[in-house]
Amino acid sequence: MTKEWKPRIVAFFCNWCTYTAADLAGVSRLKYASNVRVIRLMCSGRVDPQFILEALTRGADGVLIGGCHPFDCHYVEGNYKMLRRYQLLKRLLADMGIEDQRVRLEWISAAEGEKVKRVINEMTQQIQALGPLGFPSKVADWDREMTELEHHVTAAAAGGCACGESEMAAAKPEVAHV
Amino acid sequence: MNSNREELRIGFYVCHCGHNIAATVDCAEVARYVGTLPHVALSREYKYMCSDPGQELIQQDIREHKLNRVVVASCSPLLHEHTFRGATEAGGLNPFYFHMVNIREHNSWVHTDRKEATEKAKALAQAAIERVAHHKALEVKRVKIHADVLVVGGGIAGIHAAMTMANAGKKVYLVEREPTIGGHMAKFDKTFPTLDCAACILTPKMSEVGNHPNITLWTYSEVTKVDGYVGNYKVTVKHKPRYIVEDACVGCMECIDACVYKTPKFEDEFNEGLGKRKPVFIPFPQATPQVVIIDPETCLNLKTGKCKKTCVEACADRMAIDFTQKETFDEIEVGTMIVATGFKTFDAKRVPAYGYGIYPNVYTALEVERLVNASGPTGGEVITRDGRHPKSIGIIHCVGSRDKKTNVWCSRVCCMYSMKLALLLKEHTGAEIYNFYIDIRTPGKGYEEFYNKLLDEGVHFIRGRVGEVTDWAMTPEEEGKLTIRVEDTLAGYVRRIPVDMVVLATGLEPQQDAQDVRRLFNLSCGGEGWFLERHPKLAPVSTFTDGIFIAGGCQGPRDIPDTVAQAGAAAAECLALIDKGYVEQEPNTAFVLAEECSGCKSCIPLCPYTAITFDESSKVAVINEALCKGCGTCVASCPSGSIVQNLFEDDEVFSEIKGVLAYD
Amino acid sequence: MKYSYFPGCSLKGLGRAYEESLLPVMKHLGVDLQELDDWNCCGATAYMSVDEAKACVLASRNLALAERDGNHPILAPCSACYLVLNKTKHYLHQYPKMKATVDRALNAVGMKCEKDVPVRHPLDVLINDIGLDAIKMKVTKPLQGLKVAPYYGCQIVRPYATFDDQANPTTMDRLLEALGATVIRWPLKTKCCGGSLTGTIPEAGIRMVYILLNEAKKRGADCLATVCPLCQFNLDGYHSAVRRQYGDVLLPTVYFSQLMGLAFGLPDRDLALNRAAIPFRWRPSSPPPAPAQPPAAKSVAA
Amino acid sequence: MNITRTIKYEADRVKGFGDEVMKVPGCEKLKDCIQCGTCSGVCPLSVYMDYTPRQVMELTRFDFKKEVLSSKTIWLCASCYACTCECPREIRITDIMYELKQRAIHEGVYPRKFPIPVLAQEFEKMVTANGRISEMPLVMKLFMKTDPLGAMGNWQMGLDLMKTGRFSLASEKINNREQLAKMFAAAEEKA
Amino acid sequence: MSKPKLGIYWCASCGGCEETVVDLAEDILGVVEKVDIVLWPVAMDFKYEDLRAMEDKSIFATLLNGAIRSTEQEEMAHLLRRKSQYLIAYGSCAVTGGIPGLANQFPREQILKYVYEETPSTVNEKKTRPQLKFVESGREVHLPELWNVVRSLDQVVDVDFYVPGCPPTPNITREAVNALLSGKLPPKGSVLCPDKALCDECARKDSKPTNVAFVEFKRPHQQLLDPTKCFLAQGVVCMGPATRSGCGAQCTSGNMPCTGCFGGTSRVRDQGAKILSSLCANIEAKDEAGINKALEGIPDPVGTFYRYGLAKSLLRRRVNLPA
Repeated sequence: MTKEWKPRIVAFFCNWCTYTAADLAGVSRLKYASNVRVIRLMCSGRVDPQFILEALTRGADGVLIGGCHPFDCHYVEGNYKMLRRYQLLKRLLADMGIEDQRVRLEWISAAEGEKVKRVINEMTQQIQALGPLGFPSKVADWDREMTELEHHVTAAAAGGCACGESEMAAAKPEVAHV
Repeated sequence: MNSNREELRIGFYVCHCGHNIAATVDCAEVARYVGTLPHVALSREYKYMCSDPGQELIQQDIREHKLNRVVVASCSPLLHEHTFRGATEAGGLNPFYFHMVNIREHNSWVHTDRKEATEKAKALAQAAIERVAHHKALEVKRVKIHADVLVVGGGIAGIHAAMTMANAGKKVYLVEREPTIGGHMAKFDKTFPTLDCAACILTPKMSEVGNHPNITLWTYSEVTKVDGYVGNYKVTVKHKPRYIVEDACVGCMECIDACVYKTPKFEDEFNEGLGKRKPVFIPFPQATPQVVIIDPETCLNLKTGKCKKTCVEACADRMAIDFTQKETFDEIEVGTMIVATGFKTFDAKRVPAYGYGIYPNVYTALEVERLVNASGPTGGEVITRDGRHPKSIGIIHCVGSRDKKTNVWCSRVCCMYSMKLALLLKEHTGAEIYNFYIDIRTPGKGYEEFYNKLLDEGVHFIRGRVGEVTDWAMTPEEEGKLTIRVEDTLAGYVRRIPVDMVVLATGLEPQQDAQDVRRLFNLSCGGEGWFLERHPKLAPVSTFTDGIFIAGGCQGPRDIPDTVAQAGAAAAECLALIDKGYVEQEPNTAFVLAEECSGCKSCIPLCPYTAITFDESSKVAVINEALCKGCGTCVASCPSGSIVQNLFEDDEVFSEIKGVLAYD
Repeated sequence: MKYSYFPGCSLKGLGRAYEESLLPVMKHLGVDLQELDDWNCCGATAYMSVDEAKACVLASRNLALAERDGNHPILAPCSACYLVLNKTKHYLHQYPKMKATVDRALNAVGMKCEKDVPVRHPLDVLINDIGLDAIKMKVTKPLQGLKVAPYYGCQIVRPYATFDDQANPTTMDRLLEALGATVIRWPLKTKCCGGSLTGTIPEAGIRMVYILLNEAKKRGADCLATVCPLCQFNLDGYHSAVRRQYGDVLLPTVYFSQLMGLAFGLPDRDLALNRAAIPFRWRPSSPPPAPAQPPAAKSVAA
Repeated sequence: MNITRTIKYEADRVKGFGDEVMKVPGCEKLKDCIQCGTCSGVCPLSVYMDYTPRQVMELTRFDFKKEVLSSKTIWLCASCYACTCECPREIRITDIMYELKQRAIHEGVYPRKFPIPVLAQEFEKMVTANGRISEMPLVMKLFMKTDPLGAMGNWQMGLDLMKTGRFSLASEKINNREQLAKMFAAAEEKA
Repeated sequence: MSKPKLGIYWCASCGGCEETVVDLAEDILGVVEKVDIVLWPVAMDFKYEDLRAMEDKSIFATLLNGAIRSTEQEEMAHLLRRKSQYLIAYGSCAVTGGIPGLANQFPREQILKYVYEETPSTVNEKKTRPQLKFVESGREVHLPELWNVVRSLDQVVDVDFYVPGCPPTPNITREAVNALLSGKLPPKGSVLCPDKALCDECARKDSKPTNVAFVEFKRPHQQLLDPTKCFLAQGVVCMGPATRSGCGAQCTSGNMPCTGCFGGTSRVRDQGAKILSSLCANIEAKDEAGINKALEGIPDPVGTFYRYGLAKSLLRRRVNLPA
């Protein structure tokens, strides 16, 4: 990477509390890290775990979900649904080797512009310390182990020669199953 | 949907918002970058997109450049999405082919590094470009509005709002939890700056409310449940037992005279505890409704069951007293509501340095209102708790205001009411009056003139926040007095000033149960606990819940003229909705793909509005669009991806994710 | 209950009567006090005016010592020590730079300060850990008839303490009432005694001493009860200076621990009552009603 | 008649002084001061001050370094923390006073022969060397440096202390003075 | 006219898919009548050289089952892609990585070590591991290398159609073959299966109430299962709502909950995330402690929700494993 790495965080903010709080932070001219890119949804209940995984695999180093405080959901209890998903998703992500701090759920009410600032700065710092998650280039790294065989099949077919698999295997660096 | 097949032609506009955005974001660079993205037919920057020429620009481009999607990067969609959808529609496109990017509140205003802010703006813009490609043409939904209105809170705000709407011919329910309407204003002696007698201007309005054919007045009642949505709210109101049949009571008060307690013995709430009342009482002579009430906490019969019930005898064949009364409930349907639940005054005990509750001659302002009131506990004679006629009085401003340890805000009314009380106390006692203030705030019509009048009258003003009020004497003239220690900041000296009476200008606070009320009506609160308006400037009486408006002290400290103006504004908002007859709703509702639904029923219990039902004939889930409020929880939870939310389709969100991450 | 006892310099010098009475009283209550080994000056007031960072280093050495020796709460009877140790903890929490400096200093000698050892005042421990009921049980000679003006001074309630109210502390009031004394209500219980000004700018310091003595006396107090060695020294030691400037306001000032000792029936010599310039001659007069004997069965069970 | 100029020109300010003070831990909130005077109102020593605490706050904020550092006010502060507790803007006035005292000592601008700064410095020296304070030797030193005759005036008190067994000229020291010296040295190193 | 040529090949799989072809029973005769099976190592003798010698695209269709996790499998995938007009990912392993895909949670070394050294039944004192190359009496023998990553077929080569299932049922196999032969094919990349979730064809569907809220999750062995009632209504995790139908709901008919082998519908990008979302949203508790109590019944979310689909899921593999 030529560019200096900076954490990229995708945030899903509910329209009524957290998005409004982020607006308030703006109106109050609070200053915070520019690493978070906000996607507005109507409710934290709309946050499909697929969105979180998609964001991570497309290159986000962290995902922040913002919803209304308990009891305060504009849609009565969408925030609880998210909280429930989040509890299991956290475990699933841990099993997949993704650090706890990368996916964060926060309750931020429309009045808590300060909290938007605090959470974003805190999370940016934490992820800065963790380093890049590495998607999507990670997948390319994984796939690098099989870049040569395809070429070999093509070459063999083109040459019309019936070269044995021994040569093919030899084309790969000889790594014993130690 | 055929639009998906025609060639995409996206128009992109980045707004400078004067310097608001352009100072931090390189708008030209954003426009240049977006111009290089696929399907972007044109990309422009402009000084003020929300201005008429800005909107005109969009319309013209749609026509001339055959745009079929529009993206504007400017301020928060909560502010101007509506504006630009309008412009898109005026240009001949479906308004929902528009998408908005927030690069002001979420970017230029919160970042300082121009490079970073510009990059973020590009990423957000790219996300919108990706997203808008998936947008569909949508129809705005119309919902009919029930013409009845509920007003919660019977202070001056609620009274004025109810009257306004009732006079416009609407049926109004006015719910007040105290036994009488009138609120704080009913306790005041005079009103600033005109010194109108509060009772003289308020009580006629109160009785008008009580008698208005269009107003159903429910006192001693509380709203316990709110269901439904704008235009169609279902509200449950609880009536607490007052042990009096309201329709039968004529307010003759013979029962009060007849009570077994010969003399008033219990603290009188209306007089701030300065007077006494009996267990059966009427809060004050002009109470509305003119109906007595029995307090179960002090009534001998209700407490012990052992009482001669002389009150019942006195009431005789009117039979208005009913000790068997229980809570009752009413369920009503209304289209709109005004929440005007008011404020409470700061508890002066929280500032122990001023000695309230320790020294008897320290008073709160509200107590003094009653003390100088001709119908108050002393008949208007200013006589202190220890029986003195004060010769010198100190009024301390900002008690529980502008103080990070208590409340940070300025309570707005205290300067003026302190000066009013100073004048009234001077009139009543001839005492030397000292006002101790941090800043005198008189921003109102005739307010500064009132301040001048006080200076002319010889009321003293000392600029300094009082350090402490104590009863120990340093000098002979301090003996037996309360001494105020303060820096006269203008003179630059610390002074000790002995007085006979101290008045604390307590600030205004949200009601104790503001949080419960907020939840009940699905309102938002600021950090301080005041109800949050939708926009501080452009929607000051609207809330984030459509059809519910706020007025008066529940939204923040304000004086009577402002409260009445706000109540009028809230009433006008309700009337506008009612007379329009319908509301347009954001078409962000969800629908089930009937062909794809497997009928697993997972979504059905998730809907808080029971908008999802299971259709037994087709064995699939069905969403009632009228009930759906568009949260999208069912969409996120449908395990087979068979529910779609308009405006927030999976593909729209996925493309937004892709977009924000496409730009490094 | 075990505590690291941090006497501070004053309790070994001018304020030794405080230590000499506090230790037997605490022992009588079954409190295990272990003096912090090789403690140093807390870094108090005057030091803070010269070099704040070094003051924090001094304080944190004491915190580190306590942490090393079992991490028991520190009992700091001197108001200044109590404040400075708490203030340092506060700074270490709030200011990473300060923490780094302190850590550097501690690292250099192989010590650590990270367990957040509590710093507590005897009043806090007496009221909240031991409890008034346990104290009342020990009272054999109630201080019936003694009118005491409780004087807290400034630094134990302000600004870091949490065990009592800043504006109107009541822990000592409650303690004295439990001992049977009559507590004088007065508005000066947290007013400054003049601190070190009595020595450096006597005009200012003596005035403050006078105000306190005079007001307590006016309200009928037989003595002042204090919790701080400097307060005791000022209020006790400057009577002649006060007399010269304002006239006679003779009033003894004793440590609360001395009053506790009297109420517990400890011998005078254990309470260092002879160490005051203005002697405190009052003694509990009538022997108390004999404490009710607990039923035999119960005592066996106990 | 002896008159002095009281107007302040911009040149009288030492620009940056206020900002520097406000960067010190504990002094940040000075920015929020609204000049209400609560600090002066509760200060028991404001009786004797040349500038009230409120004025010191304002002078500091506006860079009037000379006026502040040479004021008597900062030395009259007895650290009772009443102002800090009562300030409606949560300004830690006592800590600001400490900071100003430190600066005055470092710049050597405190009033000469004013005993408090001398006491503070003697105190520091003794603690740095011994790890503890010995009150009597400290007081003796103080009097020698500031008011040798004043010591005489206090003979009565000396006698009292003697009688009550509280007078001692012994020097209190901690055992591990080396350790303490090492700590001070390490603290002074740049991070 | 010669009959179209059909190939059947297996990579990392258990052999169950081959079994399905056999399970066509007498129907296999119909198939054999219409096609020439030119490649089927399980049933017929076969040499690499024969395959290599074939003309490109000379095989009409190849049903390839099994995931790709070794050099040999990868090579064969490329070769078969080259030789076939239609390459069909056949069975869960080829479609989404299948059970072998679960290996993507562990580093290769850990797998090898366990398999060759640590399984309770292994006796291997010298800790011998298979070598990529060894010489035995003058002959050099090569073995395939195990890749770090387990992959679905389409992560290695272009795939025309998908027939999911662990294994695919004879029914959908027959229909897939018929579709191929009749030329009535959906767009390339389609899954040759219904696009509704399993509940649609599950006999227990009607027994599910509309107000299920989970207090706890149970695993099938933890209780006696009511043979008629919806598993979810019994608190048992069933992947049915998030899994394509087409199997005839055989598992649920056999009183076992669906484990998701057919994968998610076309509208879903990550089957595991979706069932997680649905199950969790319907938990009754509202506080973290209560929620986590209920979730105790799902001790292994990855194994539960991605039993067949980990390799093809959004994350694909434990992120901190070596490349």
